[in-house]
Amino acid sequence: MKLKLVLEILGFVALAVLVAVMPSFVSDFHSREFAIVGMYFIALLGLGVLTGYSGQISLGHGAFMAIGGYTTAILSVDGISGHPVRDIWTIPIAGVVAGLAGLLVGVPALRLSGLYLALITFGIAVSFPQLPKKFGGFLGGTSGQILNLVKAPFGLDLTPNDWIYYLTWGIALVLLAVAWWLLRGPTGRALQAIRDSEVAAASSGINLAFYKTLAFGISAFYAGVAGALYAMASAYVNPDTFPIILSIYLVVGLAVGGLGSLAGLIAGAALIYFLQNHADTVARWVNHLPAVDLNPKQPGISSAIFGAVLILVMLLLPTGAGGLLRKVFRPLTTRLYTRS
Amino acid sequence: MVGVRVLLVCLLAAAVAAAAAGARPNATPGVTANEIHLGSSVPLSGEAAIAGNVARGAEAYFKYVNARGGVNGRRIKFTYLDDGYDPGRAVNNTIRLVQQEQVFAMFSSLGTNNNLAVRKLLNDNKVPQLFVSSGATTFGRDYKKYPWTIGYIPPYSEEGAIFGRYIVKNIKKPKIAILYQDDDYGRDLVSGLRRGLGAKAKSIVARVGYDPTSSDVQPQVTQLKASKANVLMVFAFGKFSLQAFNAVSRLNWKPQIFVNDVSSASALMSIVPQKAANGAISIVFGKDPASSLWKSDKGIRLFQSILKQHGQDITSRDLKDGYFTAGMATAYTMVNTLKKAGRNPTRQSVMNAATHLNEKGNPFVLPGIVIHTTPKSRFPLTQVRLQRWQDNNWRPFGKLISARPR
Amino acid sequence: MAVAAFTWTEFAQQLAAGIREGAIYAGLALALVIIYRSTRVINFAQGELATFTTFIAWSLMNHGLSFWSAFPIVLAIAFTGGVAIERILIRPVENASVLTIVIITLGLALLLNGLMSIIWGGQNRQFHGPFSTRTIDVGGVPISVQDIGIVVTSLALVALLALFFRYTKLGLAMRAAAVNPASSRLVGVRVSWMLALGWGIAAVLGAVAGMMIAPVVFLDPNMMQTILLYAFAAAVLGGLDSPLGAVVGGILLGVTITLLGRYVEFIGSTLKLPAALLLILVLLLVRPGGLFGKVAVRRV
Amino acid sequence: MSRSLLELNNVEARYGPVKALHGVTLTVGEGELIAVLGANGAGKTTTLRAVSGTVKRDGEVIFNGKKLPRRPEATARAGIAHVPEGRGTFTELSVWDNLRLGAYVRRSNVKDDAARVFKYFPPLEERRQQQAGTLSGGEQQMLALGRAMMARPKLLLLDEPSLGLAPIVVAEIFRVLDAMKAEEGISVLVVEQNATLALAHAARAYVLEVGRVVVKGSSDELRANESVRRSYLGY
Repeated sequence: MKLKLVLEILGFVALAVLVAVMPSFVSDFHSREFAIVGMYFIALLGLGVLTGYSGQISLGHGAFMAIGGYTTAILSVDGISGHPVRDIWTIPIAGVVAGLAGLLVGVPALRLSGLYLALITFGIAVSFPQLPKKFGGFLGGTSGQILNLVKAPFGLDLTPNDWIYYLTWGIALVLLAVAWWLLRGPTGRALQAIRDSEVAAASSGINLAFYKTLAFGISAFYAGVAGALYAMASAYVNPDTFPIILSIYLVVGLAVGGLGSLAGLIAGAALIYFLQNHADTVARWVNHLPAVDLNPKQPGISSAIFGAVLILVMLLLPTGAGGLLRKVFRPLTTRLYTRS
Repeated sequence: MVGVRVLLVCLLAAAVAAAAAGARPNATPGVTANEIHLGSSVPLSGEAAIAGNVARGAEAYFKYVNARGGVNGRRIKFTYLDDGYDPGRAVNNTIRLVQQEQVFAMFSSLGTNNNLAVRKLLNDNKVPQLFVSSGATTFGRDYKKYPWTIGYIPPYSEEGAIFGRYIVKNIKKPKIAILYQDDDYGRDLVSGLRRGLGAKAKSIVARVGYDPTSSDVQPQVTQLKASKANVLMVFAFGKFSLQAFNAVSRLNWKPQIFVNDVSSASALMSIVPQKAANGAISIVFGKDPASSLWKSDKGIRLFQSILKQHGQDITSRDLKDGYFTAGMATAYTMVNTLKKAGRNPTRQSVMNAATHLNEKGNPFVLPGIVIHTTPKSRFPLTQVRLQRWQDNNWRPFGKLISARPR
Repeated sequence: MAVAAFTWTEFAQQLAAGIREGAIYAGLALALVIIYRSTRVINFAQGELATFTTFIAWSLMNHGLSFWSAFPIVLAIAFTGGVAIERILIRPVENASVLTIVIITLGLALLLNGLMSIIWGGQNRQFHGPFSTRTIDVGGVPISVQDIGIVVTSLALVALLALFFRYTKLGLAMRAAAVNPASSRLVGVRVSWMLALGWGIAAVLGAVAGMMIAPVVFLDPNMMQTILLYAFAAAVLGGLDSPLGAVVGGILLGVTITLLGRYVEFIGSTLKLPAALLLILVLLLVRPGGLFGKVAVRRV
Repeated sequence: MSRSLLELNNVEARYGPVKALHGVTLTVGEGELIAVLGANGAGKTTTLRAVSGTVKRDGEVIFNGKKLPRRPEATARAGIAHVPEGRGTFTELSVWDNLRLGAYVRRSNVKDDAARVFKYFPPLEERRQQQAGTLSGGEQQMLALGRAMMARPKLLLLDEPSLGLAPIVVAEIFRVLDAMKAEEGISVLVVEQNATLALAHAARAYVLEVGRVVVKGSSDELRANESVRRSYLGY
C-alpha cells in the first residue's frame, strides 16, 4: 500500500503544478472557464464523499450551492449589520452555512433509503428556488442580488479572471487533499462500510447516524463553497442562477467522473461546464461526420446534443471516467504490488 | 499541512508571473476595417428557447444588410450564444463575448434578469448594452448609474397604465380581477395598472399571482371568478395566458379581458376558446406576421423574404413567428444607430447615437411609430395602439398612444 | 388586498380542478411506478416521452385524422417506442449502478426535448382532445366535461391495468419478474422482455396522460416538466412500488396542493412545491415506504 | 436402467473466476429418482444449476436426446422444473399466483392441473389466496413442489427439500415424491444432505467431492460402500 500512497501524492503534486502553470498557456477568458470547472469540481468532491463513499444519492446539491451563493451575496452586499464582508471571507462562512443545512437534511435522510432519499433531495432542489421569491425582502426576489465584481485583493497584480482561477483551484486542491485524507482514514472506512452494508457496519460498532449525517454535512459544505465562488464569478444571484437542472448536472458529473474516484471528478466537472456552455462547439465537431449538418443556433439542437452525449458516455463508460482510469491502471498497479 | 502552505505560495508566485505577461490593446474592440462585431446572449434551449428566435431574426436582418454593402462599408458580424435563460450562463456568455470574442457591443440580450446580471459588468468595462429585450423600466430609467445601457420595448409598467386609463374612460363600474405572474414582470404591470386607474384603483376586487412553476392556472382563475369581477386582466406569459383563456371558457365566465402584449400574439390568441377570447383588448406596437391584417403589408413581406433568403434553417412556422419580427425590428434600429455613430464608430459614439435616435419608418413596427431617444429619455419604442380581438384577428383601434414614462 | 371570500361553489370548483390535476399526476406517476417496480429505476424521461407521443398524435390529427383514429396508432407507437428504448438504451447497462441508468434516462429526456423543439418548434399548440369543452351543471356548480373525462379516463386506466396484472398470464409474469427475477426465469418467464414490456406499458400510460392534459395546458415541448415533478411526488407519496398508491397519491396531492394554494394565503402559488415536499417528507418519516409501499425491513 | 432422459458429459461450471465443477458426468433415466450426495461446497447445488442454466457452464448437457440451451427460460420450456435452494417461491404473490406461474410455459387449463396439485397437497387448497410468504416452511416446500408439478415437467430438479423442516414433514414430502414418480412418470434429480433418507428413495446416487463425482452406483451399492458409510451415513 505504500506504493499506492506515493503514486497518489505524485498525482496530486502533478495536478498542483499543472494548475499553477495553466494560466500562462491559455487566454485570460479560458482561465475563467477553468475556474468554473474548478467550482463544479469542488461541488462534485462533496457529492463524491456522499454518494461515492456513503452511498446516499443526492439530487439536491444545487440547493446547497444556492445556499452558499446566497450567503456570499447577502454578506458581501448587505453585510452584517450594514458592514459588507469582503468577498473571500464569505467563502468559509458560506460553506459552514451550507454545511449546517446539510446536517439538517442529513437527519431525516437517516430514515430514507435509496431512491426515496434521491427524490426527496430532488424535491429540495425544486423547492429551494421558490424561497427567494417568497422572502424577497431578504433574499432579493426574482430580480436577485447584484454582487461587486471580483478583484484581486492585497494589491496582487492579477486580472479578475486569473484571480478567481487561482482562488478556486487553490481552494479546490486544499479541499481535494482534505477529502482524500478524510477518506483514507477511519471516517472513510466507516463510510465505505456503511455503503457496502449498513447492517454489517452497524454490527461492527459504527455509529450509522453519526457518519451518515456527517457525510451530508461535509458534502453540503463543499457545495456551499462552490456556490459561493460561483456567485462571486457571476457577480449575481437569483433563483435561476442555481436552477433545478444544476442538481441534476452535478449527479451527471459524478456519474461521468466515476463513483468513488476523486480524480475522475475533474473530467465530470469539465463535461458539465463544456456541455452547458459549448454545445455549439460539439455541434461543429459532429458536423464533420458525413451527412450531418446541425445548426447549433436552432433551438433544441444544444439540448439534443447534451442528451445524446450523456447517453453515449454512459453506454460506453458505465462506470465513468474513474472506472476507466482504474481499468487502465489496475494491471499496472497490480503488477507493481505483486512485485514489491 | 506544511505542504499545502508551500503549495499556495507556489501558486501565488506562478500567478503573479502569469499576470505580468498580458497587456490589453487600445483600439476599439470589435471594429476592424471591414467588420463590426456584435454579441448577444439568448435562450436557445430550455423553457424559453422559443424566445431565442429574436436573435435569429436579427441575424437574418444583419445578413441582409451585409449583402447590401453593410454599414459604412463594414459588415456586421453577430455572435449570439445560448444561455438557457439561466443568468449564470448569461454572465459566462457575456464575458466570453466581451473578452474572448472581443465584441464591439452587446445587442438585444433577452430577459430582465439576464440583463440585470451583466449590467454592472458591462458598464464598469464601458461596453454598450444596447436595446435589451426586456420591458423592465430600470433599463431606460437608471441611466445615471448605468450610462452604457439602453432598453427598447415599451416598459411593462406603462402598458399597465395604458390599460388603467382605458378602463377609467370606457368601462362603467369596473370590478377588476387580476391574474399576474408573481415576479417583477407581473408586478410591474400591476403597479402600472394601479397608477393608470388612479382614484379608481379601488375597483380592483381580486388579484392572484401564479408562480411560473405552476402547471395550470385554472385554480387562480376559479378564485378570480368567485370575486364576481367583470374585468379580467391577464398579465401572464406564454402558455399561462392560454390556460387563463381556457379556464375562463371552462368556467363559463364572461368578463372583459385585457391581455398584455407579451402574451397576445395572434398565433396564441387563435388557439384559445374564442368565446373567451372575443372582445379581448391588448396593446400593439410590432407587426404580427401571423395576423391576416398584415398579409400584404410591405414590411411583413420584406420580413418574410429576408428570413427566407438570409435565415438559417427557417421553417414555414418561423415565417409567422412574432419573435423573428421583433428581432428584425430591433436589428433595423441597431443598423440605423451604427450608421449614425460615424465612419469610425467607437463605443462612446455608438452610445451617443443610441441616445439621439429619431427613426421613422421602421418597417417592422406599426406605421407612424417614431423610435425616439434623448440622453435623458432612453425608451426607444414608446408608441402603441390599443387593439381588440374579433373574428380571429386583432383590430387596432384609436390613435397611437404614448407609453413614455413621465 | 381583498381576496374573494369563501364560497361553496368556488370550493367545489377548486376541488374539481384539484382532482383533475391529481388524475394527471396519477397517470404519469403510474407510469413511473410500473418502471420502478420492474427495474428499480426512476425514469426521468417519462414526461418528455409523454409529450413526444402527444406531439405525434398532434401531427396525425394535423394530417386529417380524428382523435379516435389517431389514438390507437399513437398508443401502438408509444408502446413500440417504450420497448425499443428499453432494449436499446437500458438493456446494455442492466447490471450497472442505478445512477448510470438514471443518467441515461436524463440524457433521453434532454434528447427528446431537443428533438421536439427541432421537429415541432417551441410554439404552443392547440390540441383537440376527445372531450367536449362545454361545462355542465353539477348541483349548481359549473364543471367542465373535459375535467370529468380526464378523471374518468385515469380511473378506467388504473382499473384496466389492475385487471391486466391480476388476471392475465402476462400480467402475472410481469409481477413475478419484478419481485423475483431468478425464480421467474426458472418457471420459464423471459424476464428481460418483461422489463421491456413494462417500459412499453409505461410509455402508453404516459401517452394517454399527455393526450388528456394537452387540451387543457396546451402542447409544447416542455408541457410535462412541471407535471413530472408532481408525478414524482405522487409516486413517492403513494409508495414507489404500488400502482394503487400512485393513483391515490396523485389525486391526494392534486387536491391538497390546489386547496392549500387557494386557501392558505402564505403558501399561495409560490410555495406549492415546497409545501408538497414538506408534506411528503413528514409522511415518509412516519411511513418510510409511502402510503401503500412495502417497507424493506431493516434492523440496524 | 431405462432410457436416459438427462445426460451430463464432463460438465464444468464456474462462478466468476472460481471453478465449482471439474467435469461432472451423470445420467438420469426416465422415471428414475436419482440422488446427488456430498458435503457442503462439493458442488451439488451447482450441478443442478448447471442443468437449468443458472450458472455459467461448459461441457454437454443432453436432455431428451437434444442439446439443452444454457438459458433458464429455455430449460423450463423443454420440460425441466427446478426447485432451487431456498425453494424459490414468490413470497409476495398469493399461493394461487405461484401455481399459475408454475404453469407459465404450458397452454393448459390451470384449474385441472391445480386440482391435481391440491390432491397431493391438501393444505395448499385452503390457503389459495394467502400470500406465499406467510406459509409455514413445510407448506412453502409443498408449494414449491406443487408449482413445479404445474408445469408437468419430465424432470424435476430438487435442491435440499429437507432443509429446515421437521422430520415428519420431510417424510411426507418424500412420500409425495414417490407417488408422483409412480403416477406421473416424472424423473427426479434430488440433492440431499440427508443421505440415509435420499438413498431410501433413490434408485441410484452420485457422491460429489470438490466438484468431481467420486462414487456412483445403485443405492444398495452405496450403502455398502465403506467410505460413503463413514462420511455420509454416519455409521
